[in-house]
Amino acid sequence: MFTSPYITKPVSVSEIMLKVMLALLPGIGFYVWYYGPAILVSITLASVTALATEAAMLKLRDRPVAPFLKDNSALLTAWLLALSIPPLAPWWLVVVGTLFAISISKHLYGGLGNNPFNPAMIGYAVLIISFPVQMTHWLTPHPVGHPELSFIEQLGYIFSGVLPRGLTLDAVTMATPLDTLKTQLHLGLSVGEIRDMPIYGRLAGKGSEMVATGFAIGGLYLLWNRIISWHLPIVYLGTLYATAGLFHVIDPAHYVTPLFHLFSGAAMIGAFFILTDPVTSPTTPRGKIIFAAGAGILTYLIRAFGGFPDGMAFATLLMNICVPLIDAYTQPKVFGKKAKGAQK
Amino acid sequence: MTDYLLILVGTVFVNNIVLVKILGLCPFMGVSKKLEAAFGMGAATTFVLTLGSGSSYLINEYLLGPELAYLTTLSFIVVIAGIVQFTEMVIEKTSPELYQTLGIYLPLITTNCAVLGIPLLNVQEKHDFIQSLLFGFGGSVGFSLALILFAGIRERMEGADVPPVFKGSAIAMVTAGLMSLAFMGFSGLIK
Amino acid sequence: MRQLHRFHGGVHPPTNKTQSSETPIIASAMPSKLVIPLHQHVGNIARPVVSVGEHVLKGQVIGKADGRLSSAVHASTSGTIATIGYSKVAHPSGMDDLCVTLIPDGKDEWVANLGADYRELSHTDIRHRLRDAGVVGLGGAVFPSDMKLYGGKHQIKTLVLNGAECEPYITCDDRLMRERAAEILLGAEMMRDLLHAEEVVVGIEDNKPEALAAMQQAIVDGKHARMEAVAVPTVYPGGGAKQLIRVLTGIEVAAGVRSTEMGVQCFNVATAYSAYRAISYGEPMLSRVVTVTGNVERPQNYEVLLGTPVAELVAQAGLKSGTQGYIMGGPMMGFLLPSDQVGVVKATNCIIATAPTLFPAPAPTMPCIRCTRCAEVCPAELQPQELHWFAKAREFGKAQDYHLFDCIECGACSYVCPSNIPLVQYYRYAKSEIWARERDKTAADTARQRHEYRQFRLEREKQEKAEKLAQKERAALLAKQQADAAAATANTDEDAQARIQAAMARVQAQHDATQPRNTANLTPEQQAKIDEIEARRAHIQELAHPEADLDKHHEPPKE
Amino acid sequence: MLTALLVMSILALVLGAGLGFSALKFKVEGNPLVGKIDAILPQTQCGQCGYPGCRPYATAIAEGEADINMCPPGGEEGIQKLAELLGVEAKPFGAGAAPKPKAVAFVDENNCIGCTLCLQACPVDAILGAAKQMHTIIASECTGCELCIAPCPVDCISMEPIAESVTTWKWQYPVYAFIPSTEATRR
Repeated sequence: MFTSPYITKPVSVSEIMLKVMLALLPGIGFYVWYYGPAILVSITLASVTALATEAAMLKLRDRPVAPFLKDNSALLTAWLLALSIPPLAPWWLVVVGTLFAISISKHLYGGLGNNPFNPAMIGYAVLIISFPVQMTHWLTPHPVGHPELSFIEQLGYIFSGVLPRGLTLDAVTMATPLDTLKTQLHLGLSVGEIRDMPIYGRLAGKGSEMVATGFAIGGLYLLWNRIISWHLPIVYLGTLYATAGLFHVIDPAHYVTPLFHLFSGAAMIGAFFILTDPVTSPTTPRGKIIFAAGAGILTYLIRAFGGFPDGMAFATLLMNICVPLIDAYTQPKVFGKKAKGAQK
Repeated sequence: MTDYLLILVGTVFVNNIVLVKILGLCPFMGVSKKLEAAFGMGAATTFVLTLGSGSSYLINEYLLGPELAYLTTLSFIVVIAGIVQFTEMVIEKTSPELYQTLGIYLPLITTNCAVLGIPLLNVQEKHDFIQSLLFGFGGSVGFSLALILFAGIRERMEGADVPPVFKGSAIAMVTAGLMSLAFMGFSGLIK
Repeated sequence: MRQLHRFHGGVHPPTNKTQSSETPIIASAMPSKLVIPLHQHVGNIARPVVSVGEHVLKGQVIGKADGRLSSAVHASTSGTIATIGYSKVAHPSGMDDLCVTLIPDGKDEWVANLGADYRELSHTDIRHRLRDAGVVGLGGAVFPSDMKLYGGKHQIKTLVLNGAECEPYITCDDRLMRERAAEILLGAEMMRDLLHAEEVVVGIEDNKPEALAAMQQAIVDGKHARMEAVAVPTVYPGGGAKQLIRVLTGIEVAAGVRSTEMGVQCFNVATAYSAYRAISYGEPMLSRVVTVTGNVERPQNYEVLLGTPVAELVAQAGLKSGTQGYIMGGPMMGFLLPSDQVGVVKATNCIIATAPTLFPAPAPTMPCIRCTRCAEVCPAELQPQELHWFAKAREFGKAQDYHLFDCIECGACSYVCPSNIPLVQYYRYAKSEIWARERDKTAADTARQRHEYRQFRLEREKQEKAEKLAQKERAALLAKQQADAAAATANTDEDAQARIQAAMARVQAQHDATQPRNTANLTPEQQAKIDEIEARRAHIQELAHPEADLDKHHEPPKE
Repeated sequence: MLTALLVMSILALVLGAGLGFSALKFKVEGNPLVGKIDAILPQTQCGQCGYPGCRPYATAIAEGEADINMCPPGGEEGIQKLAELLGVEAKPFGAGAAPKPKAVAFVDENNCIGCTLCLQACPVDAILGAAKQMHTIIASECTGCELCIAPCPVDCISMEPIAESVTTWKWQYPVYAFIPSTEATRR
């Protein structure tokens, strides 16, 4: 016998996840346009691994497999992870990352809805710490004008590690715009000199700035459909902008423009797709603001002063740790108990 | 001034005593089931560690000197044990519940490797008195921070559908590992 | 125009009201039997005052209000009492409760009843009459109205009449306001008088323009001063008392606070109507308007005698095939009736015949993903996802910290949940567990108190005994000293001993003579039996106090 | 060597003095924990724990003499709460100490001989009666401790389980489709 209410609004978890994945499509489209179809291979690899791991873990945990495979959450994790690692990464890198993300950081905690850490970001962090070299070989976007790889050649490299005759890895890949910026600053160049390098476009890195724009478009779609609340992306981007702006104003020769930060690395995809994972973010409005602001500041600190080129993943994970406490201490006042001196 | 600030930030975040240096895991695992206990333990450890690193500096500098350096470990343990005993009495008097919840972990602060580790590191790094105090305070704040955040997550996980074999300490260890992973993000921030 | 406020959240489920709202209320046919539960209200169950086989008249009291918080129950028509016993009632537990079954004689013969002009009655008298007439809140809470019509030391500014009726499907208040607006307002006047309230505001959701117009017209026609009917936005649960008060007055009545403390009181429009009928015509609560809708041919509002079996009621509306059960109340907060034989009670505002086509089985439940859609719609501004998390883990203390008891169980959270979690059921479960625990706690506290008092009493008795003994000893000592002094002159010790023995023998003889012992002339079997019992007693004593020495507290104070 | 000894002795002396002083200053009188434990115990005063009543058991727990799993009327719930208060692991009941459904004593008045033995046994004075008079249980005060059963010479006292009624009925724990029911109920 089921109990009231007997009517429900026709929404489902899998529908929500599906819409989020749809919103990733513009970004992925730009990705393919600028970097070739290699990313689709990673996405497919990650998706297959994620579904297989999810099914295996559900079986082991004695939970029904079908409804959870259909909820699309594993697929979304896979997509986000694939989008945050280099598209030309060897196949096993994708598989290991996804495997770790789904099995350890999701299912050991009880699967959907129970994981305290963002699985995709755990996968990313594990990979960047364990395989730093493979994680720095990013494809050069075609506007930069290096020799391009065909789809078959990309596939060949992903699965066998073999490049076409006469090409070295360095010829077709490069460090990310953020990474280059950091290295060059260390070498004593000023921001202005670095920005004149051919890999940079109007806002940030050539190609990558457009991918970020794609993700932003998808994010606006999510906001418009109220799949995500405005607090997280807006506050995150705002804080990142403000922090970067502050340093830029103090010393423009050493600190790039805030817009550069917004359109580089994982800032956009993070703001709209990673921080907004409802399971691992706070639930209260005030909590969301604290969470996003913290993530924004941490992202900037790690980017500008830390040991890693991008801070988005670690900022997310560090703020994930704080979520239970943020939630506990930002409980909003309930109906009738807002006025000062109201009875308990 | 910046030097002091860097020591503080460095010990709290970048070189977090638990999550980066992996010291003091025993109370980290033991007293993190409840948030209140974690706060209590954090406060007790902070008190002991700050006082301990201060006094151990004084002992090392004025009582022992270079010729009696082989006595550092011994004398530090004695001093820390004394402070822990004192803390224990105060807590038993002021908060019996906390005393009960902390249980064996309260006297065990004496053998908490973080508590001994920090004064020894102070000697090693040749910190002066203020630096020693700050290092001790920062380290213990870092310890408390990690402990409290960890307790928050563990309290939340009470309701999670964790597989039976992973319930309790197992999943706590996994969580500690993932937290440590996240704290690696701070690496390189301050040398 | 009145300044309206808004409350947080709310949902817009399909209303499904037009099916039943466009036809007038008709009287339900006389059923073959009436099953009248004696517990139709909040408070103590009414005490039955009739006997099986007795003939009762319409309006005759069959259950008397028991205690301060209780309400009377009446025979809905004339007839014979068939049974007084336990049978299924309209309660989500599906359990049995005390009911009176009445077989109508068809004459519908009234008991002598006295109407009166309320202005000529004292307030206490009115309240007594309401209580004896069994008037309770008809919005669903069934709280005895007499208790609510007492402002006490609080100054009541606004009397809110609730005509919002926000639940889907239900239209009984809508029809009542369209057809009997004048009497509702007269009831409201009486209530205003009892509460010394300044103004009366009737809140009606703006999806019921006809009812609103009827009420506004009646206010003008009846020349009611400081009374207005106001359209409030249609949003579920805008008809919740707290929500409606908030919308109309801006006052938020927190959980556990009486609205009178904030200067407001709220009644359902149907309650005002019934209260008016009870005083002016002396008619106790015998019937109410019930919406019969859902999987029926002719959805319709009926004036139904309390106790009418649900099956007989829905049959009149033309039950369609495929009906699987009946929801009492609306689809958001109602519950499935355990049987179609339960009687209509004072809380029954609506009966919905369910069918899979109307109410498909819910999709499988998924885990909570903390999307906070529930928090966005919660009218009590709670964090339903946290409450669910704690209730699921049975962490009741935490659930209470997160204001579990502020939850009004409106179901808006479950309605929007993408994971289809039966959130409200979790809250109800947690609440009933906490209540049970509280009962246990109270019982434990009483037991502790009684035990401690007993200990104290035993201790005191022991002391008293010891004191008496000491006194006796002192007296004996004194006597002995005197005797010794006397003995010096004449008697010896042996002499005294002999005299005492003689006295004892004398007493024994006397005793035997006057009181022949019943064990004097026993047959051998009897003697054997007594011995056996004695042996068993001794054994039991031993068992009961195995550690008599250690266990001083349980030692009876006889030694 | 001598300096080392000297230094350590000075240290020991100073610390010893300080601790001795604070031991006097922060002396704890009584054990405030007893009251807290007693508040958790169900107050049936049944003695099933082996102690004469709830408070003695609470004292024993506070002093570390008794285990927390010896109170069947408190149920699993009680053990959980004690474990939480004391910061120890909850443990299952020992053999033969399983909790029973709640019950009240009932005197069969046809057989009662009015011996008052049960009155003396009742820890909460919940039995009404006098010598050679019929006894009866005040059901609302009865804790269901069963202590009155043994003393009765005519075995006229029995335990009646308390049935659930509409007013004491509890909502069920929702059944999750994806968690096997065996796991959902266990905790």
